[in-house]
Amino acid sequence: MLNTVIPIAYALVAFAFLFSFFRLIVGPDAPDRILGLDTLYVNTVALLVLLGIDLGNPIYFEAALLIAMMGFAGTVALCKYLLRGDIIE
Amino acid sequence: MLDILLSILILTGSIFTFIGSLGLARLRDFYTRLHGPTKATTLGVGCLLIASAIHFSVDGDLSLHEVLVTLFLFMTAPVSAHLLAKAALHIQVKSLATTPVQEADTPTDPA
Amino acid sequence: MKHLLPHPLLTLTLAILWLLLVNTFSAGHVVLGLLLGWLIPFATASLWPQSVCLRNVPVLLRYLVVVTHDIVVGSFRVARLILGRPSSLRPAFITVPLELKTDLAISLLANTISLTPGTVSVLVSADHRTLTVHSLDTGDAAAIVAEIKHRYEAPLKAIFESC
Amino acid sequence: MNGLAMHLPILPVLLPLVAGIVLLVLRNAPLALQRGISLVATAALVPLAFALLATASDGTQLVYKLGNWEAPFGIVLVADRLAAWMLMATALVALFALLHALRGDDVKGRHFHVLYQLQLFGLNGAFLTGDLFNLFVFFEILLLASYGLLLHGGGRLRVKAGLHFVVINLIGSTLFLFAVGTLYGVNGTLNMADLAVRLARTVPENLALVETAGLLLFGVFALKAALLPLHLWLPAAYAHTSAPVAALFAIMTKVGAYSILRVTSLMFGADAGAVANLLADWLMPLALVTLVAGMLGAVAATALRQQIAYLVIASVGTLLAAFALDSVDGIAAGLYYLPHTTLAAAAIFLLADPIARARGERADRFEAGSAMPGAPVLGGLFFAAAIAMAGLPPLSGFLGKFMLLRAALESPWLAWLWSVVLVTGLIGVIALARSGSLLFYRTHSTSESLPAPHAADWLPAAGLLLFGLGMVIWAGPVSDYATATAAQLLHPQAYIDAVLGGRP
Amino acid sequence: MEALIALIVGVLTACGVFLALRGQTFPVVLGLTFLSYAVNLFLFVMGRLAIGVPPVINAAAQGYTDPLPQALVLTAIVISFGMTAFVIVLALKARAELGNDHVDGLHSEEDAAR
Amino acid sequence: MTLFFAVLTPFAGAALVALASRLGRSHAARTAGAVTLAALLWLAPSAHLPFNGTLLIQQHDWMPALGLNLAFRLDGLALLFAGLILGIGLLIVLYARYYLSERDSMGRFYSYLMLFMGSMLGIVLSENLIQLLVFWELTSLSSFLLISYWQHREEARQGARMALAVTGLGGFALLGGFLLLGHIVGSYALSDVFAAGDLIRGHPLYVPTLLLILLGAFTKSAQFPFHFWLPHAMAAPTPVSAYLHSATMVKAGVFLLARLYPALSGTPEWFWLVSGAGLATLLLGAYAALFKHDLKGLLAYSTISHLGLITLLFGLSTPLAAVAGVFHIINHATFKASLFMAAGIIDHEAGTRDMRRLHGLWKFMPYTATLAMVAAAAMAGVPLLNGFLSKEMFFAEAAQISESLVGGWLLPALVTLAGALAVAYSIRFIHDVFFNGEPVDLPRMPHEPPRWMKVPVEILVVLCLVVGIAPSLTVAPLLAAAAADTLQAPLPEYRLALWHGFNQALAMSLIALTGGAAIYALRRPLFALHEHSLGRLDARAVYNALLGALFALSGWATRLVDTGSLQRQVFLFLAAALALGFTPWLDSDTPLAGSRTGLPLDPVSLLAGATLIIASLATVWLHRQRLVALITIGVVGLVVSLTFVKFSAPDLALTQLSVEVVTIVLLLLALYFLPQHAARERDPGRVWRDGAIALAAGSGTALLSWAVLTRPYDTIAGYFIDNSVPGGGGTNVVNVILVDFRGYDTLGEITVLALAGLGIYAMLENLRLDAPDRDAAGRAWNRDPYPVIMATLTQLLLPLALLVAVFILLRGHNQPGGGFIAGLVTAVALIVQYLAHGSAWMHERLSGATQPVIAAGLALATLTGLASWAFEHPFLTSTFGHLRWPLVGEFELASAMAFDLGVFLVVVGATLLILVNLGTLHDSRITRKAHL
Ligand code: NA
Ligand code: NA
Repeated sequence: MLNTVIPIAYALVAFAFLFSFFRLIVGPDAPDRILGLDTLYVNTVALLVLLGIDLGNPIYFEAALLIAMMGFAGTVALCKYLLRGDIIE
Repeated sequence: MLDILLSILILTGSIFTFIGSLGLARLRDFYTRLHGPTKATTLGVGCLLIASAIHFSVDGDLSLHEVLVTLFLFMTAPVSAHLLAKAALHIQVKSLATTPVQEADTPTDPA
Repeated sequence: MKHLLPHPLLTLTLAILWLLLVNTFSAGHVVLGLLLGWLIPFATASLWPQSVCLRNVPVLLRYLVVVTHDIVVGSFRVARLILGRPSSLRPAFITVPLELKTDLAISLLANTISLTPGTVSVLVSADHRTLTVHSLDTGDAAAIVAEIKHRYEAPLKAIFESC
Repeated sequence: MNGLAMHLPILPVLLPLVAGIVLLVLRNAPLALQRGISLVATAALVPLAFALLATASDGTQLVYKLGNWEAPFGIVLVADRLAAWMLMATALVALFALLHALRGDDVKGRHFHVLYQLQLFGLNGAFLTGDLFNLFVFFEILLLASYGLLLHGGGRLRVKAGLHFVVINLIGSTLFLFAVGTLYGVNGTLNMADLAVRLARTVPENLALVETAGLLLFGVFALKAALLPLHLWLPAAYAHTSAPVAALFAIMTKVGAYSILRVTSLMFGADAGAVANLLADWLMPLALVTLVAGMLGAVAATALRQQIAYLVIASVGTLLAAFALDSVDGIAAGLYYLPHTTLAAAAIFLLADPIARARGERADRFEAGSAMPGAPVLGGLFFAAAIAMAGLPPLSGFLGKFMLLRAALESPWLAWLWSVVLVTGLIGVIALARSGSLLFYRTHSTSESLPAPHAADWLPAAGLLLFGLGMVIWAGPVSDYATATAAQLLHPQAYIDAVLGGRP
Repeated sequence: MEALIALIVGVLTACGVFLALRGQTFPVVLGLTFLSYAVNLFLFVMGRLAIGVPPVINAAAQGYTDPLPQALVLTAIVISFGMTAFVIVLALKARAELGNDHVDGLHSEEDAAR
Repeated sequence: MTLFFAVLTPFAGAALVALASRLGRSHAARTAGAVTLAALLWLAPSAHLPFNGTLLIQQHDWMPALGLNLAFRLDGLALLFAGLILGIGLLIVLYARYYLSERDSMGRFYSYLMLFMGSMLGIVLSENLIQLLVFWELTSLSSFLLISYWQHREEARQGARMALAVTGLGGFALLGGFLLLGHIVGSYALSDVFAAGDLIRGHPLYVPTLLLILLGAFTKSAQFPFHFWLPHAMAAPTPVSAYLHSATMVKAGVFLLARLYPALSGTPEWFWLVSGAGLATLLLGAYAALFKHDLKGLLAYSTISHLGLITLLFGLSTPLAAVAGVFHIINHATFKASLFMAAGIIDHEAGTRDMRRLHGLWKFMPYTATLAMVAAAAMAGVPLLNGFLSKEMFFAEAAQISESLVGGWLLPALVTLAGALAVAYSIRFIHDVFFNGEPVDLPRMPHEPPRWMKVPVEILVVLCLVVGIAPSLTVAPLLAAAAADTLQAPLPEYRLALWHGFNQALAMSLIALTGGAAIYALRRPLFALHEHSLGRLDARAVYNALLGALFALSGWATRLVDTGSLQRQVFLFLAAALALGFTPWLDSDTPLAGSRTGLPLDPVSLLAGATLIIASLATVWLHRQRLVALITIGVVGLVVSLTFVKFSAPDLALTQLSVEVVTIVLLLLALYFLPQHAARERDPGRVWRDGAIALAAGSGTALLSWAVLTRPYDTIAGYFIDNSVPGGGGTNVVNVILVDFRGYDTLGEITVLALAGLGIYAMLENLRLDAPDRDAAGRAWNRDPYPVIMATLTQLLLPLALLVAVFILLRGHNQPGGGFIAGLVTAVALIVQYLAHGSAWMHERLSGATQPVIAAGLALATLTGLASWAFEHPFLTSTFGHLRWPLVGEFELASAMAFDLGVFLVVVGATLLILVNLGTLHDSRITRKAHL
């Protein structure tokens, strides 16, 4: 069962990845692109979790954790830039 | 049995992930697009993480550290969304709804 | 005691999180978790505004259940909206007057709103009196405001602003 | 061996590192203390280098296994004749440049002494390492330290030169990694001795691949050595930085030259089977063109430091022409010439500083001016330094040139090398005579009154020149050492055996 | 898969090279970043491609990929991070000292128009 | 050692003189005299040896392996020259004491003079050719100083540089020549060279050797066409001219001809080259001398002419001619030195050297006039004076040789013409200056010079007379010894006497004397003719044109290459790299692809790859919209991290992810101060060119990757996997490599990071940039710097992030993670706090002292490495063990963990140092010192 579900899941997450990337490239405004990047990060977390289950190796967990953290930091910095220019003031 | 539970979780998770991003691609203004990733995607990844936790817990040792990522995502996704919306309001991106008065341009934190 | 253990709740939380992280519940890690749970707040104490006032743990637990439920339901609803005709959406900005006073409570409310059905917190007014929310599909704005106030703001006020 | 003696090969690396750390800790300590520590640490490199020279002089190749891991698995330091030689040149230049810096250049920006010590850490580490990737790491250390030192004090031209220097070197580092990566991808090892063994056994299916890697590596080293057409970073960088830094930088191009020599002799030398003599077609023409371009630049220069910078390029050409001869005599000539040109360039950079100050607003530009205070001493030292740079007798440059020309007698490049070296030698004399007379000969009466230079302003330069003189007086033993070093390099089997302990 | 990776390395290099050849500091910095991606990836795959065999010793492991390039790339990433940081700040310094963001301190049309 | 000390004495004397000059003006002169005498004294004990035909060679090892030893030789020729150098040198020392004025620095003059004297002495006493060359070049250098002694005069500076350039040319040629000679002979020792004459002359390299050596000799001796420097060297003070251009500098060239005569002469090449140059110089010099109005100019061209004469004699290659050559060297030295000194006296007393103004000085300085007239007569070759004797020998040899040549009458005719010209300019010197009416407009009223200024002239003039009258009683033994050692063969039959009977030579002399008188009588029409013809030719103009061309070419070539453009540099480097990288494949049998089977391509990887490629291209395409470019490059970094994950490198993925975000933050910080959008390319052609380079480079690395990836390889990696646990105590092999197997790399790597931080810190000092108050679209910034939701919730995240950092740090040895990643996580966690609260808020709460953290990290890593010394293990040797603690249980401790903690600290410190300082760049409210 898992063997059929996982490829489907991969495909769904891959499409999610694609959509986010589409928004990132197309924009039109900077917030759209940042949102695209942020979602791309979250999609990546999903991808990594799937990979972990697929390969039966828990070693990808830290990467997922870090992507979640770093994605957030990046989004905060980008938004702050749009709002204030000077991100650390 | 466990296989079925896992499969459901994985499928649900990936479908929500998919839908969240689909909204991002499909909806027509920034503010509506913001909703998909904030909710659906977050939940989707949450489901996948729970699936992972179950998957690795049955192999032997209890594996609950995925909870942490879930927690983290649930704490940060709204903040990201808030900041994005604030930025969008600031640079006045196109909106389907009437945007509120720019009262935020007065500092909220006098410090 | 206050100086030696500035945030006992945080200490406990961190210890538990540590155990989650290491995926091991051995005695060694319990000790290490508690140690870190004590050390980290100690080291970052200055970055904390004031000790968090936390009452009404049952309310808190119930609140968590409600929110979790709403997240799941909300996600389904948003999914349906996304899969539906985009042009049929009725997006709107809604202003929610706030009774909450503390930053923490306001922030948690904003977070909750963003995670739950069809709404995203957009702005907190300069005086912290109102919260602007973007709603994806707005039927009755007043109903949404009422639900927010009743379902989330009230418990948060009970939990964080009753001491 | 026990005690510190056992750790001799790593002491020249660790000493500046520890000194750098201590200086960082004491960054707010009294200036005198910081200077004292920096000076003691730098001065101590001289006896350390001497100890290594003494040890290596009988042909011993000390191998220091870091972390006690056997080569090729761990990183090893190899202190052979060549490494000791480079360490000595570095130590001397560093000591005198630092003495000059203590006159005030060190307080014009932050962290001068920390950067200086870490620069030495990088240099010494690069000369000692026996591992190709580790060489990359130490290249980066010495580069980053040099970026800091180059920019020390700031200023428009300095910043522009620094930006160019940094960017081009970053691209160079990228190329380095491509080359190292390819070598690893084909040979599965990083230790240079092990690479030598494996490269010699290269099968035809892999030949062009490892040759590409070798040549890319050469490209990187050529950039560091400022070989034409990769020399453009040097004139601005050297001309616009502070005097002690420019003096210390005199050794920086030699890192590139050293690496070319080390890598080609060890990994792509005559014994390297299918990849033997990889650079045979490249090095000599490039070296000669570099020599010509450097000399023409020296003629075209409009200010002293710019001129010296171009002379440094010319000296790189001379040096690599010697190495390109690929014979014991040729490499020996290069190895004799190397410390000479380093010391001489450093001396004249140090000298340019008090000269520029004594000339007031004309600074070091080639414009005739009024009489300068301290002209006899500064002029005399400049004359000596110019003689050294031009390769005229009686200073060491002449002997280096003599050895080079002599070594070329048996080479097919004889006619080219002789023509270029002799003609550029003359051009150099003409250029330096012009600059000397423009700088020192008063043409109008004094208008601005400037303070006479303090003895400490020119003593470090004089000290460097004295070492150049020493290289003449003791030319016999010095050139014998250079010859023995060259012989050691051309027979890398001993190096390989020492590193790999006879392992196949 | 190998061809895809080779293609990626090539594209990253090409983008890096093109940007590094631009006249303003910012694209040059981007170009250097691209080049470091390219070379890090290159160095990494020199240990060949292998899926699901991370070099973490484990009784259940089916094998291990070559760990050495990974260690090298880690070092290279850190170094290029330091270098990138340095060059970014240097670009700012140049902006302050030279008055514009051209790598040679030349005034671009935009600066001239200001 | 005596010869060595004789040479060394003047060098040491130069320093001594400089010191003595501080005591007073005459002290310098006295010291210089004493030094000269001392040098003579060193030679005195051996001076008798050459007369016995004994050769003295003294040798000391210098660079024996290269055949370069300190070797000195005293034979007849050397003794003759040493005598001239020191003897005339002594007279010059005396003369200069009175010649130099109060404004001239005595110390400097005598110092230079001593340097020059020592160099000359070195040349003539050298046994080793290379050593000879060393002194040869030293004469060029010291003469540069002497000629430019009056440095405030433009012509002095120019003259000195010209002399240096021309003699420098010769010096380099000579170096080549000597090297070839040494190569042919197998030794640089003169004795060996003499013994190998036939070998040399028969060697295929003979002609290049000869050409190079002659170039050296001719430039030094001012032979045509290198003669032009000499008249310009007259800008030197007259004592210098008297010394350099009579007995020493210019004589070095003819000395060399004499010295190498046994080795090189006797071939047609030698004959034609040497005598041809000599003859041309002889005639040209004599002709030009006649038309010079400057007294010293006349003497300068006369010197050129006489040097031509000597050269011609050596070129004739007969033993007698060589004897005559040696003899004329002596004679010319004496009369020319005295003439220069006389000219100097005239200049000194009358204030000018222009013969159009100097007339009738006999009335004012009859004594000096007498001396000058005798010397000039010697120069003209008047009987009873030394010049006559050698000139007679010269004429005789010229006549003799002509018998064996086709068109042989030409040589005697030409040398007679030269003799006549010499007579004419000598008459001019005497008649114009001392007679010929009244002086014209002299700056000073001339009178006799001080007593001691005349003494050197008197001595030399007496010598001219004595030698001229009684040669066999005076000069004969010395000439014999010198000539014999020149020839390195038995002397030919010759007789030094005033009267050889009425022969062809005497006839030529008579013709020359009368012809010379006639030419002088016809001088006015000749001068006019000269002005309109040859007078316009100027070798110096050619020299200047050549030099101008050199400077123009240099400037052009240098500016052509070095435009100061970074883009140019980068382009060249990439082009070079491409050339280097592609060359091995041009004619190679190496196949591009190897035999290894690869992995199958899966759709997700393809999608990720496509994403990466599109994002990369988008970054390039949109790089002028800088924020967008940042976002797209973020995607690139993300996919690169994913690649690491996919191919089993979790550590790399973690590192790449963290670095990525920090880099983006860094770029955002920078972007604030940089223009938001950039102008379009000015040159669209450049885009195509760069595109082509980019495509080539991309293809190159792609093909390289493909080539390696499709090949099998044999790696040392197995060792790390096998030894990671037993040897390094960790299961994460990558981490064990980093902190143990290759911990030294990591130590270097964190040093780089520390250096980056410190360098940036140093750079930022005093850096102030204007903070833009609007964004690219012209909107004012949002007025809410710290949105409350962000501020509050990130506070909650900090402990969690730190916990994760500790987790990653502690497990790094066994699971993916480690100090570096943990450091970045910590830094990012703190940076988010900075983003949320601002630096002022943070600095109120956190000490923010990052430099001590960096120092502590570096120190910890280094000390961990050093700890192994205590156990007599090399630096960085690690250890690990298992500890049991009650309650906690067993856990592992490895020294590598301390090392990793050091890494952690450096990363945290450096990253924060960079980001925080950059963040507060324009903020003057915060005193920066407080948080560093
Ligand atoms: Na170790
Ligand atoms: Na590392």
